[in-house]
Amino acid sequence: MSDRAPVPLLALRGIGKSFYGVRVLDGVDLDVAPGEVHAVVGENGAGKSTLMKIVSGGYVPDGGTIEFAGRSCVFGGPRDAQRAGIGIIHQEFNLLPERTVAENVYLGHEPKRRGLVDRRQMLSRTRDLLATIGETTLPADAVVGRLGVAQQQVVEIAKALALDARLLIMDEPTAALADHEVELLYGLVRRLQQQGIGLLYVSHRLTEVFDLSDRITVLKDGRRVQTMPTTEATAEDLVRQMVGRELSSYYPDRAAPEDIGAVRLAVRGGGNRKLRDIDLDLRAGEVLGIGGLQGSGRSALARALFGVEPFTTGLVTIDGKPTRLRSPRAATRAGIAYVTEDRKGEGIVARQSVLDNALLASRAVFPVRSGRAARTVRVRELLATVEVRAAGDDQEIRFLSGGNQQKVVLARWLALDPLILLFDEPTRGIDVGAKSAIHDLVRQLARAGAAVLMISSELPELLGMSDRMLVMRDGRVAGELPAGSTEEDVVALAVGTVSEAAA
Amino acid sequence: MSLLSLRAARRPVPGVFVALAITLAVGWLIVMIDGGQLFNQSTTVSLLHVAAGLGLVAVGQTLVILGGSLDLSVAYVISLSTLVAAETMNGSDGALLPAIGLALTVSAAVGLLNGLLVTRLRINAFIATLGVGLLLKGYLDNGYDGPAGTTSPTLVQTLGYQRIGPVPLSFLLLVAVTAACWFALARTRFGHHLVAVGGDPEVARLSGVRNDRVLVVAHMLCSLCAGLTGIYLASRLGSGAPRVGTEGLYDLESIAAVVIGGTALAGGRGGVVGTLGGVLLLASIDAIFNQLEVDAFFKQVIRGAIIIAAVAVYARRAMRKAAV
Amino acid sequence: MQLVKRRPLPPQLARVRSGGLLPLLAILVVLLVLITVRQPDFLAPASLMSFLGRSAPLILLAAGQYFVIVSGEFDLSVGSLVTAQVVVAARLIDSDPSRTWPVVLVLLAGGLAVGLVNGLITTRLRVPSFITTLGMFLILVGAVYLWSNGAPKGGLSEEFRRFGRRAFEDVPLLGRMPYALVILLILATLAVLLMRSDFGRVLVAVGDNPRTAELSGVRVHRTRTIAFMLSGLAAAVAAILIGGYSGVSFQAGAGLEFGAITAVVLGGVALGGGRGSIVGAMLGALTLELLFTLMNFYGVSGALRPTVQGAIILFAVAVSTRRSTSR
Amino acid sequence: TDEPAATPSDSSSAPAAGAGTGEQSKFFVQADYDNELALLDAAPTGPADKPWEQVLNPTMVDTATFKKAGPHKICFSNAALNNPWRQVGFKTMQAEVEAQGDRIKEFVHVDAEGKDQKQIADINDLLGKGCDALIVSPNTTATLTPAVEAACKAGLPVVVFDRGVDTDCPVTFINPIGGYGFGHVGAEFVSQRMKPGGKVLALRILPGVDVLETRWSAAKVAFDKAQVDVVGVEFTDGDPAKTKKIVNDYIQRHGTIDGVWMDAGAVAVAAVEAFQDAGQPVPPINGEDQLDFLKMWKDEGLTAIAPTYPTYQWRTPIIAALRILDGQQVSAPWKLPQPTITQENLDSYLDPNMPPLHYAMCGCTDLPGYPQRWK
Ligand SMILES: Nc1ncnc2c1ncn2[C@@H]1O[C@H](COP(=O)(O)OP(=O)(O)OP(=O)(O)O)[C@@H](O)[C@H]1O
Ligand SMILES: Nc1ncnc2c1ncn2[C@@H]1O[C@H](COP(=O)(O)OP(=O)(O)OP(=O)(O)O)[C@@H](O)[C@H]1O
Ligand SMILES: [Mg+2]
Ligand SMILES: [Mg+2]
Repeated sequence: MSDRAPVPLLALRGIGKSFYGVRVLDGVDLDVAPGEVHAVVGENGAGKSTLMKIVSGGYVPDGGTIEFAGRSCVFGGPRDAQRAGIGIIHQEFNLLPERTVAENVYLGHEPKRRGLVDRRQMLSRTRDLLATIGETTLPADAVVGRLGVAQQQVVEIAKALALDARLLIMDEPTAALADHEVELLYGLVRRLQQQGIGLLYVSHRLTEVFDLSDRITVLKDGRRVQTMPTTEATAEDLVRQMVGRELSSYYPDRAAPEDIGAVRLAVRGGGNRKLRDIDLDLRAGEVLGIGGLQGSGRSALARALFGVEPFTTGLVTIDGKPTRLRSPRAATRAGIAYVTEDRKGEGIVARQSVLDNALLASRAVFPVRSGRAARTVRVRELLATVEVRAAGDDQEIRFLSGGNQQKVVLARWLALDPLILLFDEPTRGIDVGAKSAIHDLVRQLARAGAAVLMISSELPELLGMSDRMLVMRDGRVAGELPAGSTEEDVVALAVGTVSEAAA
Repeated sequence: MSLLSLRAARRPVPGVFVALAITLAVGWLIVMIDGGQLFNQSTTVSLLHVAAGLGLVAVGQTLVILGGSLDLSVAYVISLSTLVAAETMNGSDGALLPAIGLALTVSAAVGLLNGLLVTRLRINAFIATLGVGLLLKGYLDNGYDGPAGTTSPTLVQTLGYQRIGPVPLSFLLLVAVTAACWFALARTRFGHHLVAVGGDPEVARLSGVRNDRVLVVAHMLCSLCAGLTGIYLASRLGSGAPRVGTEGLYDLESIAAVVIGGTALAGGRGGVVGTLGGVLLLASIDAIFNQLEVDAFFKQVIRGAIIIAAVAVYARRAMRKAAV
Repeated sequence: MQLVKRRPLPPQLARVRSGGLLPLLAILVVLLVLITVRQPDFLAPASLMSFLGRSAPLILLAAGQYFVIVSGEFDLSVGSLVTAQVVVAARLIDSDPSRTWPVVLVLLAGGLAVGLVNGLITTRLRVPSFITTLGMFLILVGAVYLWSNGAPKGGLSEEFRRFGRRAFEDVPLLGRMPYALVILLILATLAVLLMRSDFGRVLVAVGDNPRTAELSGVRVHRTRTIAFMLSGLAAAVAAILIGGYSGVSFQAGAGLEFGAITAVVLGGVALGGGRGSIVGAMLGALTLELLFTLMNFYGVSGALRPTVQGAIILFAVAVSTRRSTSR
Repeated sequence: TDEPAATPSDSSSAPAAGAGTGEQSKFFVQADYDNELALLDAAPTGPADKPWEQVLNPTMVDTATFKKAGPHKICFSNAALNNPWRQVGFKTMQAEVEAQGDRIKEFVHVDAEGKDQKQIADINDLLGKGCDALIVSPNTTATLTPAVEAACKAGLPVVVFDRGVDTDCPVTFINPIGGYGFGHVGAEFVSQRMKPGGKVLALRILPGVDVLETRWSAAKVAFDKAQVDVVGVEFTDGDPAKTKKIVNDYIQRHGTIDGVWMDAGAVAVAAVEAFQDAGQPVPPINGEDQLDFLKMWKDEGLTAIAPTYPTYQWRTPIIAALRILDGQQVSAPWKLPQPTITQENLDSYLDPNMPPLHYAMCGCTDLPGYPQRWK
């Protein structure tokens, strides 16, 4: 297939979609040529995922036409789109935790031999696919539920590839990936491109967009703002078009040394099944960044501190007092808040309203007999402060985009005025505008005297936000880095090329 | 973390068989102390007959439960099937095959109705099948004052009473049906899709599985199994019996056997082999208590406790496994 | 840079909330109309009051079941609990009026205790509640037969039976006001208030996503256990009313668990938890009772009743589910 | 042996359907009906103070082949123990076994829990246990037939009671006069005592139970003949609450109900209460010999009758089995008398010291452990 095919592979015209009378997509046009990487960017809730789901048959559009490979298509369901040759990597995982990698990868189109599922072929083909992505250590018969987030993301990618699609949609494929896996993905995208496969690529990470794409489409509030060749775009332009305003600088100022107060939370020799010998001091007024590779135990640390899987050894003190954090409730009462990394599974109560979600922790931990109205008013204000975008605060939270859901979760914790905040990937899957709003919020909280621990897989964010960093490896603290360290410093500690002593 | 631990312990012996072995050993001992004999021919035959009746429904029930659904109408389907079979045969061997065919067709039709209600009208399976059960109950109550029809003598002599050594033909039928279902789950697309739908319907849908079709088929298979139970019961009873399904508590007992066998009630995990174990366990407990002449009500208390305990053990194990 | 600006959310839109109950209300009205066409004096205060009074047990059971269902669980043990309670009451009271109140307290405590056990087994031992309560169902039925040797003994005192059988006489406008109805109104109000309280909202959240709830500081186990206890308590009150209404028998609670669950589903509450209102659940129970009465008035043949009932339930549930899952 | 369901299509010979009573049940067998009604007036042979040893119209059969030296092992396959009637009966049977203690070395009881399938397995199981005689109380007539036949083939003396089986093979079949008699007595009483052409409500427990079906079919004949208006035939599942709701709604719908007939006494008290609660006089009604109903009858001065299906029949199979093992002749079938409790003899059956769900016709006062065993 030639590089510039006369007919686009995919042509969307005037796509519209409403949910419960709320217009989410409005007259969107979009073309993808074979062998083209077409990036779609936009704020949280701009409608990117919705558009992708329409193309892949997950939703039926209210209006507009889809033309694929020169023929106009009506997709009744994902199966139709798959048949036509469209694959998708969803923003949220679509895997069965109880089944093996191979069973997941070939779900819906298992290889058959004489009418029966050919197990052996399924395994060997899965192995080949994983090898194509560069993932050679992952057994094809591993049970998906036991894999880490990153490995699951790899499975998700393999699953999309297994379709032999002519158009592949990637909705934030790197959100859960560490840098070296992102590299692998880059290679993969390029290879697919060479094979003449069209790619729709959604990401909030502008670097990736610039590195990979041929053209960029910006969505805002369900409308297409612009489509331009990547070579003609600049980051500033994109951000302005997405957000509708300028963002001056990416990260707020760090804390001045005098702003940093006493040790608020201290751990000595903390350990449990996943962690060993954790020593940690978290001071009032600082943002302590936690870096490390996937599976290095960062989340395990936050969960231990929040009492989800508590430390079984060692000592935790809060404001100098020995404290036992045996449950999330105990941690909450001790003034700790935890924004989890798995938003869908652990962050939101999907079918309850925005308001109920924001009030959840207050109600559970500090129920009040009187003053409920005042509490509600306060939480409404907080929701407004974090700029939640919803049809109303009685809208079910599952209808909000990922970023807005995250803001509601934040508001839930802010309502408790916590002294210690644990953020686990707080900006995962969140657009630039909201991201810097959250960065500002985090910094403001620190300035107001809170002690903040922030886990991030995005090195620029980690370096930009932290007053100090701990890098983890294999369930231990591999070393500490001061503000102003470089990405290389972090990676070196994380992969273990420098010893702790040398760091 | 070693890569090995990522692998599923591939099809381990379901815990229910361990429980079964222990139950039989302990039961055998107690019965012997009591002066009886647990494994004499007639007791074994009775045990296997009880297991065959419950097992056929329970295997079908496993399929719908694996798919995240449930069938509370099986008891009525069983009764209906005995009647359809026995009335069509009407005591003659000539109508044997048409009668079996008709009984199975009617059963499958009920399954189709269940499946359509659950998938098309999106009625929760609990309510949908309860409702269909009521529909059938009304039909049976209204149309039948008592047993009707006569099962063909050949069927009575073969499926009903024929055995090879101590093993009744009907138990072999159960083993065959179980094997077929096991095969279907492990080696057909339908099986893979069914487990997927039970595990997470949205994931299945987005992966291109036709959830509705899969669930409808599962419901039809479940009803077919219930219909088969009905035919077997007709062969045992010699006629159609409008209350045999409900009196046998086949609805709740089949579900109990399924979960004792290690299938998750929420769907997506488990299998028919475990169910077979669950059925044998329940039947063995029955047989042991029968030998000891334990009061039926006391037996019921024990049965309740065992169901809870068995599932608690599974939960404990699953928890420990997750913790590794 | 000033990102922290206040932008209040749009005001609440009234659409979402009431939508769930509309189909049910429509069905309720249709049933009422059908009944009054056939039996115009059904709506007269006296007969309406007595109808509501005798419906009180199922409505209370539906409310109790609602707590459990909305928290993501099931309670199949309520019917057998009602039977057990009635039989126990008769044996303990043994027709001695002075034992009435102590026994009432024993029953309430017993209901709570059974709920507690259900809750603990479900939450601590992680047994799916369908199984826990199915097991409890078998245990209770077996135990009560065992304990009473297969035939209820003793008898209920007139004082005990009053709750379910008698009424406040000469109430202005209404005429008679059954005690059962008064008890229902009080408890229903309390239940509605409970669901509006912090506990109620948290309970729904637990049913929706227990992981999130746990990580927000909710004591999920305890909350669910309390739901089971509320269901047990409801069963105890229902047992007192049913025992009062119709006396001792092993059939007292037969099938009530399915009745209660059906009522809750009719009321637009999702099995699996996290969605639906308690008012809906109670109206669902009322609908079910109206349906039975309708069949009495229309003289639907006794044997055909289950068919009519099944068809109407399927229809009603289909209608209400259809409304809430548009895609 | 009588064969209750042997000729299912005999309904054409039944009287024409009357108002409100619907089609005649296919269980209705005219010959049996006539036979039973005749038996109601027949004089029994046997000791007058032991109705459980009496026989109506005896036809003796020879049992010499079963003669065997004692003491014996007697096995009993029971349909269920799931209602007070069966409970009282079974206790009576156990007491009888105790009374015959020197002749019975072992009594094995297996409860089928109301499941045909289990009872078939139970009977098969008992065959391997060296029983000297087998007593069967079948759960369902037609469906237990093959299993009972198999037991006969094994050479055991088989005694069937309560419900029958469709085969002649058991040595004898013991039961009281039966369902037609019961249904007829109640229905005749109700239709005679109420105003002519009045409204009758028929309350039934469950559809599809043969004993209950025959009761209703006989009542239907009586009601059709008396030309009363049967306004409803409702199933109560034996649930008193449901009964009260049904009766209540019928009272409201029809203004008055002039008579109540029921196929079993379990919910008689609830039906009476429904009239009381509605502030209406209790119409003529029939119940059974359960003490709660008898007590209410006396206390409230009801116009009532209680046909019975006596629980003393549970004694007879033991007696019969022992006689058979002695080689004595027994009657086959063994029809027991079926007394009716009326206003006249009410007091002699009403023992206020027994529990409310006890059956007056237990014939157990002379047995070991009375009254404690039945309390
Ligand atoms: N479901 C699981 N079962 C077994 N081990 C797990 C599971 N999830 C994580 N682990 C292991 O626990 C340790 C800590 O994982 P944790 O999730 O805390 O790491 P992380 O650095 O936060 O990575 P991620 O960013 O993927 O969450 C790692 O060894 C990881 O492989
Ligand atoms: N199933 C749904 N029902 C109702 N509203 C929905 C549904 N799915 C999405 N929405 C709404 O549609 C809008 C667009 O959501 P979408 O997920 O497409 O955004 P997005 O651009 O992918 O955002 P993000 O970057 O946060 O993933 C949001 O306002 C969201 O609330
Ligand atoms: Mg998105
Ligand atoms: Mg993590």
